[in-house]
Amino acid sequence: MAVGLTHYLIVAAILFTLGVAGIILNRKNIIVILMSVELILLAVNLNLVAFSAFLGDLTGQVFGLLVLTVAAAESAIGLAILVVFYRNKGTISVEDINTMRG
Amino acid sequence: MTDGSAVSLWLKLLESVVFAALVLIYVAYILYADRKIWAAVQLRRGPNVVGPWGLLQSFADFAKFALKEPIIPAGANKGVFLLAPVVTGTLAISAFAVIPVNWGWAIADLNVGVLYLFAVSSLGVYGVIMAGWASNSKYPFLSALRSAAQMVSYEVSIGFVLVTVLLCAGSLNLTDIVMAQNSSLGILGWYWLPLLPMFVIFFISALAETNRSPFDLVEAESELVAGFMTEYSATPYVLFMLGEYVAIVSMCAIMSIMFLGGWLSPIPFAPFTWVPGVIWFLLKTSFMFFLIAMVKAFVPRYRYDQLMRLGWKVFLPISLVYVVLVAAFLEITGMGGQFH
Amino acid sequence: MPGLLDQYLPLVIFIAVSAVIAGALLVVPFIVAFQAPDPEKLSAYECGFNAFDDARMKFDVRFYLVALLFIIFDLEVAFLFPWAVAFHDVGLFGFWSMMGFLAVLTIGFMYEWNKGALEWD
Amino acid sequence: MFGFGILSGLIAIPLIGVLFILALRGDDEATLNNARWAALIASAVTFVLSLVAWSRFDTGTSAFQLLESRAWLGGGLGYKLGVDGASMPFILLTTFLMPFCIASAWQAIHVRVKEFLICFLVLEAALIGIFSALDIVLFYLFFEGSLIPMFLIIGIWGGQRRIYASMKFFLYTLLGSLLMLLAIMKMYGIAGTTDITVLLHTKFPVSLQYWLWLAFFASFAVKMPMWPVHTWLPDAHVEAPTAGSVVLAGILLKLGGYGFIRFSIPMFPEASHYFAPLVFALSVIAIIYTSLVALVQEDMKKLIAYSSIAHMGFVTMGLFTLTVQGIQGAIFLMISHGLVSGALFLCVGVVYDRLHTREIAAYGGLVERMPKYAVIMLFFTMANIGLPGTSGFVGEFLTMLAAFQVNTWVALFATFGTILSAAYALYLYRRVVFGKLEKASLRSILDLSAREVAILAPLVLLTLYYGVHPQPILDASQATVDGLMKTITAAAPAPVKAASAAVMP
Amino acid sequence: MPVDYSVSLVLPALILGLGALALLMVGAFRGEKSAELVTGLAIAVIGFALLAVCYAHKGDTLQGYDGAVVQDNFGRFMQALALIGSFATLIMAIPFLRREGIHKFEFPILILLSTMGMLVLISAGNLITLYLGFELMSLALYVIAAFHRDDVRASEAGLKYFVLGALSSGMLLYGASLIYGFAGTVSFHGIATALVGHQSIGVVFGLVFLSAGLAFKMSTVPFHMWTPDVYEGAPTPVTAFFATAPKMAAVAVAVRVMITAFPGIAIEWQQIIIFISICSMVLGSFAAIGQTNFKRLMAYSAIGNMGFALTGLAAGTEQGVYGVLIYMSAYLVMTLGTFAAILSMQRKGKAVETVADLAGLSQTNPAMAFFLAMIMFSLAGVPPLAGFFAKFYVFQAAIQANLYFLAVIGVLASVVAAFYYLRIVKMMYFDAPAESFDRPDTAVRAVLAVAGLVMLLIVVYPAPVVEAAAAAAHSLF
Repeated sequence: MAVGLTHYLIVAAILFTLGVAGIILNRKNIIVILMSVELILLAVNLNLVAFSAFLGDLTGQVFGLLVLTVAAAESAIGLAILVVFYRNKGTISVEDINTMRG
Repeated sequence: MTDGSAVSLWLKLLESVVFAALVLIYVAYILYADRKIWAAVQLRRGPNVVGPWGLLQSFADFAKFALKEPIIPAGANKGVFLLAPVVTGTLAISAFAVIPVNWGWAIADLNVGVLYLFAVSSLGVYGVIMAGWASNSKYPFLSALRSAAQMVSYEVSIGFVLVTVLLCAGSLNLTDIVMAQNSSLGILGWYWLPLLPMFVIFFISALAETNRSPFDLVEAESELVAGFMTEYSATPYVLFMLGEYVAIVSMCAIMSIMFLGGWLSPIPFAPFTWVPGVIWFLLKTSFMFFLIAMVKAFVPRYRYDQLMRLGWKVFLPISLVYVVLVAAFLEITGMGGQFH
Repeated sequence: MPGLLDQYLPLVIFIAVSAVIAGALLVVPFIVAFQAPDPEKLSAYECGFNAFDDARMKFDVRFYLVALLFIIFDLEVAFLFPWAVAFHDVGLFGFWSMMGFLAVLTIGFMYEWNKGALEWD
Repeated sequence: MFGFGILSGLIAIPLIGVLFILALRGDDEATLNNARWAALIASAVTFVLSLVAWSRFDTGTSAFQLLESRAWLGGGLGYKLGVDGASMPFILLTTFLMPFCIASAWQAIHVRVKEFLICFLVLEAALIGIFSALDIVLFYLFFEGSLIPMFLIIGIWGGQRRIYASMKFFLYTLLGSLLMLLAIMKMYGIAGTTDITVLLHTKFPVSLQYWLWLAFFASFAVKMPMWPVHTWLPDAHVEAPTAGSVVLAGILLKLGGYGFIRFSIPMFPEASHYFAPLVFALSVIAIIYTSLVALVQEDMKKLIAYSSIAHMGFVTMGLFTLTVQGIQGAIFLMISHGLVSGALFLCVGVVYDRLHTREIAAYGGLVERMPKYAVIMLFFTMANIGLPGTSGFVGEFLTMLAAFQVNTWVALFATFGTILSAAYALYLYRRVVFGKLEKASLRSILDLSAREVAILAPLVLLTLYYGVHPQPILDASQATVDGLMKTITAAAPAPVKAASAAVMP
Repeated sequence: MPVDYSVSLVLPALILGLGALALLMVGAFRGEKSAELVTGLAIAVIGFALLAVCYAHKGDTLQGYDGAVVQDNFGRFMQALALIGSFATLIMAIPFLRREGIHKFEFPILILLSTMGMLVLISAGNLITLYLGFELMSLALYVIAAFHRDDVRASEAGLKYFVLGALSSGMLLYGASLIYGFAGTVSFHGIATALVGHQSIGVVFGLVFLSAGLAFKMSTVPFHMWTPDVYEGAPTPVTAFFATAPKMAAVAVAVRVMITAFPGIAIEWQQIIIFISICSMVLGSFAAIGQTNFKRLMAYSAIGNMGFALTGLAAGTEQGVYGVLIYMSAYLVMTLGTFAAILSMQRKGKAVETVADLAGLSQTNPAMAFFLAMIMFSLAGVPPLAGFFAKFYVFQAAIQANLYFLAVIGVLASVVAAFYYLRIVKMMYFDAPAESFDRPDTAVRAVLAVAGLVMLLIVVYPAPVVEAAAAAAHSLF
């Protein structure tokens, strides 16, 4: 079976869905959310690279590289905020993000 | 799949097995050499019982470990606990896949070889973290953290050092990098000379990256017992030790390729060029290891804060500046980048 | 695409071989060695004391910091690699772009330094 | 004057008064008196200036006069002012009533006096703007802008339930007018300009007219107010301070009627014909239903408020007869009602200032202690009923006359309404003024002061004057209404055309 | 076309970036006590950037960096708005931060960086620039949200904002990747060309995801969830910043993408925008009614307002864009004014935030009450204030595009919304006075007064805004 563009897209779509589901459905740990975010970005990169190869156009790979960078910065900031939150609240459970309601 | 490609596949497999075996044997003697050198410095004899001059010591050690009782602590996460040494061992050996020991003598002559090496050595952290976490014991845990921090800290300067080499060579292919150093100047045309500070930094960083003395803090017996390996025994322990030495050897090999012209002869004319490249390569790699072993013998262990300071406050700025200098120099002179 | 994969096939084979070697090494003592576990042997090592709480405890936030710094700098390296390889193709504009990039990086680095993020004690 | 015309001047003078009051510092009685005088003078000057405008006004033409126009927002939206026979009387009414409002609040309002005066002057400016705007967006701007000061007037200086009343007032009117705004936008889209003079000559597709008409109707019906969207008015009236009620009844209620004359009828004549029966129905219901409701009111202001709704029923009825008499009668009725209901509220304010209650039951036998008051109150009650000789009679008579020509049944019901209005007005008068003075609180009540007389007397005179000599107002609007009739007739379906041809002189 | 690398094309962003870096060094070497100095300089930097926006390449439409950057009137208009937002919030922030003891020199620098991201975002000419600008803006915003790091609410707000923000940028990115793949290019003009006569379901899919990402930053339904919490939790100057500048950028880029890149599938995106717009207007109006916290109320108000603004975009015409521009200008001024008022709400050095605290303000502080009332009426869309024109132009565009349903819903929503704006006026004017507030700082009062006056003056002298907006809208078509 030849691996074509569609397959890459499907895998990426699955990864993306898993990432989104991980953020929305996850009720336990905020770290999982951070990981889900990374998963989403990974799916995007897979898309970009697959398209880039398919189209024979380098733009997608450049885009992918930039996404990687931003993903790193994002996770760095995410972790930092998480640490701040943890210091204030003493937990990183998703259920405890509840000071404000309404 | 055609027959031809099937045959080549089997051939490749055979090649791989043989190469891996050779690497392991080489590492076994490196281990032996390490102990001998250390002993010599301390005016001891070192291993000398098993085999002639103790040459089979490493194999005997292995056999002993293989027969030891493997222990998995009750509180450990069993799967991860066992996976960790496998990861460490596999990654360490895998690094050799792209190392060219002679012109065209590489298992996979990747056009992004440097990236591959960089990636594999970065992944090395995983084995450590997994081991430390899965052990569910305080010493391994703390030392895993320390070790991880240490490894990633020096990873950065290694990266910058590699960039300077890449700037000069203009390729990510290791063979290309070696060939870029091939000039009529011989040993003087290799990158160690123009990039001497980088070479030194790489050398020291390699020590830190592989948790090698004087940066073997994770195994600082007085503080952390045996580091992340505390809870390991038998061959899982061997895998860590082996992984460490394989990683050191691969660092030596990388240094040979990046800075010492790989398989090139130091003196670019006959009869030296008649010597097979692989010999030169082995010699260079072994020389690098000799240096490393000497460092272990000479230099006292660093404190952790000193280690981090060295990485972040000394190496990083220097290598950053050097990247700029090299780039500026190349931009002005228009030199470098033979492969474009 | 096939050409590309051909180049990577040996790599895969070699990694598989290494994995097999490592796996074999791991398995050996479980097959050949004598095993007699008891609770003392299986408890975590704590310099002779009994372990009194879970080992996965809080740890110093500086480890996070190092991790964060690493992520940032490692990515800069990831940018530098292709730049270095294509150094002669990107021309003067490419050169100055990267110099600008490194300048930003350096400024960030100096900020960290001044804020004491690089101090370990 | 500064490159602006007289109409801009009319708008500007109250605002200058505002600036002057804003500049006053301190809260002592002297300062407050200065502020009062400033406001009074500003409004008086405005009135004088409006008389000047009136003197320059040519009643012989239906065209817009005293025009001024400048670029404003671009894209066809300009700052354009002008008046015609339909708006000039309202401007005069506004400028005329304002000084009385301010004077009536001289003592009644003693908290946050400056704000009160500012609100009134801003309101005056907005009202003049409404009547003189010749750009529909500018019109809307003033139309809605007048809500803000009125909202504050009711909300700050109102009675017990002032917050409820002010909110209700604001939201009701806002909802109506926003729908109108959508229609305005559509018209802008079709005509490419918001200039009313151009829009008046734009033929809107008939199918679209229905929607536009309904949207405008939503706004004006609330403003009128017509049954069933009238419910804000009694609340607003009851809670508003006296001066607020005067403005509300005297001028704000006329905005709806003015809107019908200015927009709905001339711009959507086909739709106006089409919807006239609807308006008749609503008007008749309003006249009879609200009159009945007025009968049972225990609160003087509420009673007058319902009476106002009933009178506005006459106005809408008159307007949508789409005849000269009807429209002229409606204009006249609005002016007259502005005077009369304003005066009635002032009368209520007089006793409210003394007793601080508007309960009818709290009064009785006032004639014994307050003969002057009784006379004036009687006069305005009669004017409210529409006694011949007062201005109220002319308007009601004209509208009913027109209604008879168009639809006898409507006229019949309307007549019934006048009877009812006599009933509730006289009933009110009897309960408040006649009877025995029994309540202890009334024993020491004082008759009208000189200031109060000064306020009420001009109203009496004017009501009387227009009652016997209605010609000035009729003349003023004659040309405009004739112009209006041309549009209406052109758009009328065949049978109606014949009918109006028959009644046209 | 030769690639234009002219620095002047990105001059404003460059000024901000270099300024931020320089100030970072100033702060790093002079230590914590330099906060005041750095903030002052940052304000100056923003001022310079504003000048650059206003005067560099005035009136021209230029492309640079291989189409990655576009300089046109539209961009300059929105950039100016974003810069004004940052400028004003930074001015107002100083006293607040000083009082709360969280005045660090990083704050202005983060604002600068975030604003730089906005400028990049606004002038984006392809998906990559869009994404980078978007992230540069967001990353700084995440940190700013959690800036008060010892405060539970602030850190929670930051975390929430981060998580949802990361999700949204992931969605945006996924959409961008699909668009890139199916259109074969990342440049907006290229996409537009690729879509001519060639409908691709993949691109539509991508567009949906892209809109989701943008909707998040605009805080429109269904991606509004973060708004109330972040508005409430973050320190007030931060909230003020969130409510102003990033919204300008997000709306700007939404308009630019939709109009320049997807004219070929206008039907599809108009439906999306209409949906977002209606939901936001309705939710923003109704949910705000029950709010007692002023900042939270403003969050719902922001949701509603974005819905109104998008009404103009839904029309998809030049007139619609013009409406959006006017709306955003008015919204910016109104929001700045409102937050100036919120920043002034403090008793004995402690900030209070509930609507009830405003009771009787007209007697304790008539000037503040007056200006705030002006702004509230304006928000309610009552003429003759600026908010009315804003609504007028967007609804006008919707009507022109025959989107009657949208316009009617909008009108109804604005009446509902008027209710809670009026409630604030009612508090201030009708209720018995509560304890008076401390005397607000000069800067805050100035912003409030200027905002209030602009509300009024825009009626008298609308020409500058109106003409600039018209030129800006025209440059997109």
